[in-house]
Amino acid sequence: MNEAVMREEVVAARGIKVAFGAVKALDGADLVLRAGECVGLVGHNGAGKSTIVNVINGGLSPQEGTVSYGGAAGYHGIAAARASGVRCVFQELSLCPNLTVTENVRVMHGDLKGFGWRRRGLSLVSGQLDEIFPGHRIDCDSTVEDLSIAERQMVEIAISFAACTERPRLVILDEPTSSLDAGLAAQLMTYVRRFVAAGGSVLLISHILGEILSTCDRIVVMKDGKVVADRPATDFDTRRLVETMGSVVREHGFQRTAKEKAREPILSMEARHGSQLGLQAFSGEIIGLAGLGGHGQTEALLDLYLSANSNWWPAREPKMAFVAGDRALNGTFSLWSIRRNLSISSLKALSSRSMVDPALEDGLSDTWKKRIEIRTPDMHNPILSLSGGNQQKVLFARALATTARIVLMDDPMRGVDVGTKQEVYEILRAEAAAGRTFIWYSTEMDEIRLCDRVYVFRDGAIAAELVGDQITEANVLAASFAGGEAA
Amino acid sequence: ETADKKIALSNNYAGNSWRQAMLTSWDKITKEAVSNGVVAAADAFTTAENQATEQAAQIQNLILQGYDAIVINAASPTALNGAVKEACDAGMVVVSFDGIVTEPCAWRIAVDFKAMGESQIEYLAKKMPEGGNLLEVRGLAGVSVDDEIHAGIQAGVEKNPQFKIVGSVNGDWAQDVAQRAVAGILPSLPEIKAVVTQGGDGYGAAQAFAAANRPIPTIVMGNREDELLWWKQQKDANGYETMSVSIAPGVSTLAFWVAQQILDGKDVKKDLVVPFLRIDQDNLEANLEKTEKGGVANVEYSLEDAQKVIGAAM
Amino acid sequence: MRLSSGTIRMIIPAASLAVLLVAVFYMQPRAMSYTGLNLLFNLAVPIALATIAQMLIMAVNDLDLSMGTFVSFTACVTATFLQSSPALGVLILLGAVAAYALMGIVIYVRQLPSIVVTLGMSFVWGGLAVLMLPSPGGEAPGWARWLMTSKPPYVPMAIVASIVIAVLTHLLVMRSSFGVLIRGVGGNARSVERAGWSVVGVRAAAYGLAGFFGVLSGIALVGLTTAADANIALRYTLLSIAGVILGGGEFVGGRISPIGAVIGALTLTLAGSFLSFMRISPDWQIGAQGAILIVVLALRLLLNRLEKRENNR
Amino acid sequence: MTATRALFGKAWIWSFAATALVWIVTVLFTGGASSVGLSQAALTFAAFSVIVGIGQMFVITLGPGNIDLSVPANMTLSGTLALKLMDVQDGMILAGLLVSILIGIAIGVCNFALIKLLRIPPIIATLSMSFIVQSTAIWANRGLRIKPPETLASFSTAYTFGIPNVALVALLLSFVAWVLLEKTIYGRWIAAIGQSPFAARMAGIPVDGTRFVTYVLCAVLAAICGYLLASFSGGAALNMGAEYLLMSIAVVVIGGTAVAGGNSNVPGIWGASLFMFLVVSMLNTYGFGAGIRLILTGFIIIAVILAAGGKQATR
Ligand SMILES: Nc1ncnc2c1ncn2[C@@H]1O[C@H](COP(=O)(O)OP(=O)(O)OP(=O)(O)O)[C@@H](O)[C@H]1O
Ligand SMILES: Nc1ncnc2c1ncn2[C@@H]1O[C@H](COP(=O)(O)OP(=O)(O)OP(=O)(O)O)[C@@H](O)[C@H]1O
Ligand SMILES: [Mg+2]
Ligand SMILES: [Mg+2]
Repeated sequence: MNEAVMREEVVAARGIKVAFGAVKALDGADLVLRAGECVGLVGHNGAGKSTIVNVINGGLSPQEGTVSYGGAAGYHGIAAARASGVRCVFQELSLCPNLTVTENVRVMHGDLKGFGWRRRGLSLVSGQLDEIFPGHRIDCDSTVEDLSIAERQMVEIAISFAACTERPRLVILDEPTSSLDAGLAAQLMTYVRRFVAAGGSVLLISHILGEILSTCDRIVVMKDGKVVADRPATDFDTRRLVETMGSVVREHGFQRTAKEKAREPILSMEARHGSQLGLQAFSGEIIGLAGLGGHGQTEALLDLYLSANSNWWPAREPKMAFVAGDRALNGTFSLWSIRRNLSISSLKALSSRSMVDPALEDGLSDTWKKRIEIRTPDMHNPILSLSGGNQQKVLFARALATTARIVLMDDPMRGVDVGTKQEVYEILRAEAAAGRTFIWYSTEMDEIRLCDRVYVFRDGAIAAELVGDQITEANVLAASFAGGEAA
Repeated sequence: ETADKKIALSNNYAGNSWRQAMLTSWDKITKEAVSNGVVAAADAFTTAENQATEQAAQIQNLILQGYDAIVINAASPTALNGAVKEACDAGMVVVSFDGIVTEPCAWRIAVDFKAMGESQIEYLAKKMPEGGNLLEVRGLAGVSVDDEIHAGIQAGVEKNPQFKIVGSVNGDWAQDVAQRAVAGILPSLPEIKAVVTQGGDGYGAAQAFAAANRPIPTIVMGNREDELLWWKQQKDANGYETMSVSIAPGVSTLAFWVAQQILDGKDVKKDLVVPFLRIDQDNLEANLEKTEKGGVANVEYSLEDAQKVIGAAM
Repeated sequence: MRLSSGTIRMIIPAASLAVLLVAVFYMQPRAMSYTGLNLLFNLAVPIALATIAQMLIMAVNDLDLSMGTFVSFTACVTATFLQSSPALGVLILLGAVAAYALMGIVIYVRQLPSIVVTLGMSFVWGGLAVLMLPSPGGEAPGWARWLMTSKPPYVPMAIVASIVIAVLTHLLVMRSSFGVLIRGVGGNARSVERAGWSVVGVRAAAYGLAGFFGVLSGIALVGLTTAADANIALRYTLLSIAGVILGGGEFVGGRISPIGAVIGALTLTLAGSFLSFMRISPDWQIGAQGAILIVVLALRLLLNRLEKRENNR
Repeated sequence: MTATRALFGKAWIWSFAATALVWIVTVLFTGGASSVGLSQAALTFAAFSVIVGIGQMFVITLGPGNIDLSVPANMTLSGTLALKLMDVQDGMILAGLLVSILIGIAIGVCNFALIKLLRIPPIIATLSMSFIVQSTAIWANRGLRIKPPETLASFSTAYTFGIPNVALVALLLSFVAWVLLEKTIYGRWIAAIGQSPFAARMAGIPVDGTRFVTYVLCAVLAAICGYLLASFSGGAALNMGAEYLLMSIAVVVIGGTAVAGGNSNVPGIWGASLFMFLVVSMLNTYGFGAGIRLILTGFIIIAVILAAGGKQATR
């Protein structure tokens, strides 16, 4: 404690209040970050984490409270924050998709200019990528839109840590691992420790409590716009952390339902990309798609979905529903209210003679607002007023509200807090018991373990099928790497 | 001797009945000439959009194709000068008509649009010496024909101060645009004695007056069949009197013959003038009969007519 | 080898231009000469400049419906003031560029749809042009005429000018660190702002540059035509948009290609010429222009297929 | 209080406010004498802009890049062929309308075929299509002007309770369009596609089918407008749609439809259509020359959009 006080203050935000209309996003929150420490920031969805990041970053002016950089109060704003060495990796990816990786470095680093900037930018970012994610395979001359979501996240992280003329003093990581698989996440955490050891400071926001506990020196817990705990990481364990956040810890006392394979599968996909294994799904099953990120799981889900849904004729009964993981790209309709975002897939059921019945629509949206606790005072508010995790919940509700027998999920828990995850798991189990089938791509081992059956993907093809007790971290990892280019 | 010569028509616009009549006349006369072996070819080219730049490109292509003469109805009197100069430099004969070009190396078969405007006022002055309020329907802003006819009308009004132009709208030489514009200004206008027009817009103006339940003034027509027909109906019903004036679409055939004569080595003056085609109360029926249903009153020229025009200018 | 999306954006328009050019040469061998090429392409130069201007606006996710009237306006200024009193002419043109920059600022600050603002401005430019030249006329300044009709050795002016425009704008928009910002604003304005840039400044610069290229287009046009009128370039609005698209650009997302845009402008001009080399009945000549555009774009699809780009999407 | 706030939150209110202002200024010129005549003329001519504008709005709602430039040629062909078919016989009026609609459907299908099968961006696909359609119209009757059947002509120029019949037709079509957009599943679908076609597809919307229907709908409305306009102005002319290219887009965007797609409104089109007619009438009435008139029109449009402000709602 004593040591921490002595350390230089990088950013201090005190008594911050921010309200969006009736929503108090921040209600007198304090956050002080010092050099040479890694601070974890946790809290439920909509607790105000991203908002305080925006305040520190200078993008949002608080209605009350002060922000000071390096101890000097008085000036605030994006320019001031950047001048004091504050860098930020935002929750929603914020690269320019039309630019190459190198060009994005130029956008993020104002001092990269003049003759030969391209060469310098390239060596800067590729060097930094090598340092954080050794063994990565990103071509820094490729356009960002050609990269996978995980690669984009890696690039953004690398750009933020890169030192063009001077090293960043504080790097804020808002859910940096939400799209990374376990291996990449571990690499990042290792680098964060090194960065901190060298005197930098990091603010890490994550819903994966394990990495917070193992990486951070100090943990700040937020709840409803207030800081409810600010203590050294050693004072916490998972259970205490979850309880401080205001959720109840539930045990993984989870019984897999043994499904007899004799019945007709309700869905099957041919073996592809040179694999011997195809994909089959039976009614009432939860099927996991595992493997390293970006090895064809999303493509498989998209293929399944697109082949089952006509692009020309409206389906009488939707066969499948889809929960997007990349919500900005293929999830939300940004001009619309939460209600409309939620109901769009179920309009058939909500209408008579093709006319949408507003009463039924309101009923549906109210039901789901309660059922998975979408934090908003009014479902008529625009979807973008929701926190990231809450937007994700709306997408979940959209799919579950349909009558589709099969639900495809593309890493749907990105950015969903622990408490809600537990609730969603419950819902999934109940729905599966009622005969719904889920096909679930996840980058988190905890979630893979919840599945009845797991297909492990490697290089676009299915490398292994694991059933029941075979589903262990060791087996999944083995299948993700083993075998080389055999198939 | 022009049997092996090729002539091209460069036309900037085909989107109204006047231009269609012009193309039809061209087609009719030149086909005959080609089959009689007077010239080797006489092809018509039209651009998609009424734009000088596009027509300039078209002329440049015609140069590449090696025509001996180009007959032009120009989108702009000046904007084609660059392309016309290039054609002349390539040794081609360039004859412009209706929409003429100012480039000195080209021949011009011009209609005195200013006189055409002035003649409208003169007619009105004779018909109603007491004068009165006029509504002017103009063409497309920024185009020379519009400016010249307008100048003529203005000169006429200056000479006959008993007339006063109380309203002026742009009808773009199209019935529906004229109708829209006149309908918009009409409610605010005092009693109108006559409407002076530029052609292609008289019927629209008449429609607008009828829709507004206003007494129909003397509307100067522009030789379109529907205008003449309406005039005839009014004339039969209540003795309506007016005049109709426009340039005859068949002037394209005159230009063709002039080009042929120049290629033949005849000495032709650079500036020729053709009279405009005027229809009056007494020859209305005769002209109406000659005019194709839905078309424009027309005069086509033969070689002899052309030689007469050339001779007159000498 | 995997081609980057940027390379493909350039290869496909270039290939369709080449195919069209071969077809023209086949139909009219005379075009395959110094003068022939000049005649085929010299009117593409002002279009290319207007297309670049439009491209800069589209780079920041806007659309300029006033491009045609703006070029007409600058052409009128060139043929009148710039010719008779150059100082005043330059001042007016500078004012026009400033008006463009201002337009960029107003659109951003007030969050207005660019389409409506430029639609309004198209009336304004058109009105100013009509006031300046109520009937066609004016005269090209001698230097503009000289520039556009000069005959450099070996390669005709039209080709030289197109290449110079393509290379310069490529360096400016695709290679310079400033061009990255313009495209970045189109790609993700929010992140550019978060990185500490003034988005409004970048947009003002993009609009100002567009105005500058619009001015160049007007000057080049008058240099070719020797005189101006108020309606001289109305068609450039659609042509410039079509040129950008044909060149592989997109309406949103800052995906543009200056070389592609110049090629697009050349292709559009050539498509028109191709038509006059085919003897079609006047009734169908207009329709044939449409058909040619369709064929050229269908060619694009074919080449796209060949590149197997379809699979990536 | 909240009611007025909600009202001013609507983008279309500004086009109506501007319309009212321009109307008053114009009527003041004659001390009020012209009010009825001007209103009737405005309603009549706004009606045509409204009909094509609605179709264009549906297409624009589909998202960036979606636009139909074949509207003018479509109007010309539909008017030309329908009048030719009817050949001044009253008995053929319905047949003529049917032909118009069929032409609209055909053009819409061709437009979408170019867009979908050949992957041509809509702006160029519909432009190319318009050239072909225009040629067809020229070929069909070489620009000759055929009169409409007497009954049809008098219907389209007559008034019911002082309101022009064409305006009533436009009102009816607007109402149908409003219901389609605001109340039906189809309306939701096009708005969703306009915001993100990919997200729409992943939400189970038949994206191509919806876009197809929308392009056909736009073409059919343009064709009906061509039919009405030809009947109203006493015959089809080859250039009769020319004005409606810019107009159809202008009334949509001035009316407050987000050009980025995904958001649209029908009342705004009425406001904008009346406004576009009245502005020209006002400037004509006050006797401005063409140059000044154009400049003022431009500034007034910009002033309206400045007053309406941006879409603050979508932060
Ligand atoms: N632009 C906005 N308009 C209205 N409300 C907003 C806006 N941005 C955030 N909010 C609200 O502020 C609250 C805090 O949001 P914030 O994004 O900070 O949550 P978070 O802690 O980051 O949650 P998550 O873990 O889901 O990312 C939420 O209730 C959210 O709905
Ligand atoms: N129950 C409600 N509580 C609060 N505001 C409401 C409620 N119902 C409607 N409103 C508000 O009234 C206005 C019009 O309501 P309407 O039901 O037409 O919504 P809308 O415009 O269709 O949009 P959305 O359904 O996306 O909110 C909207 O601004 C909406 O936010
Ligand atoms: Mg957040
Ligand atoms: Mg989150």
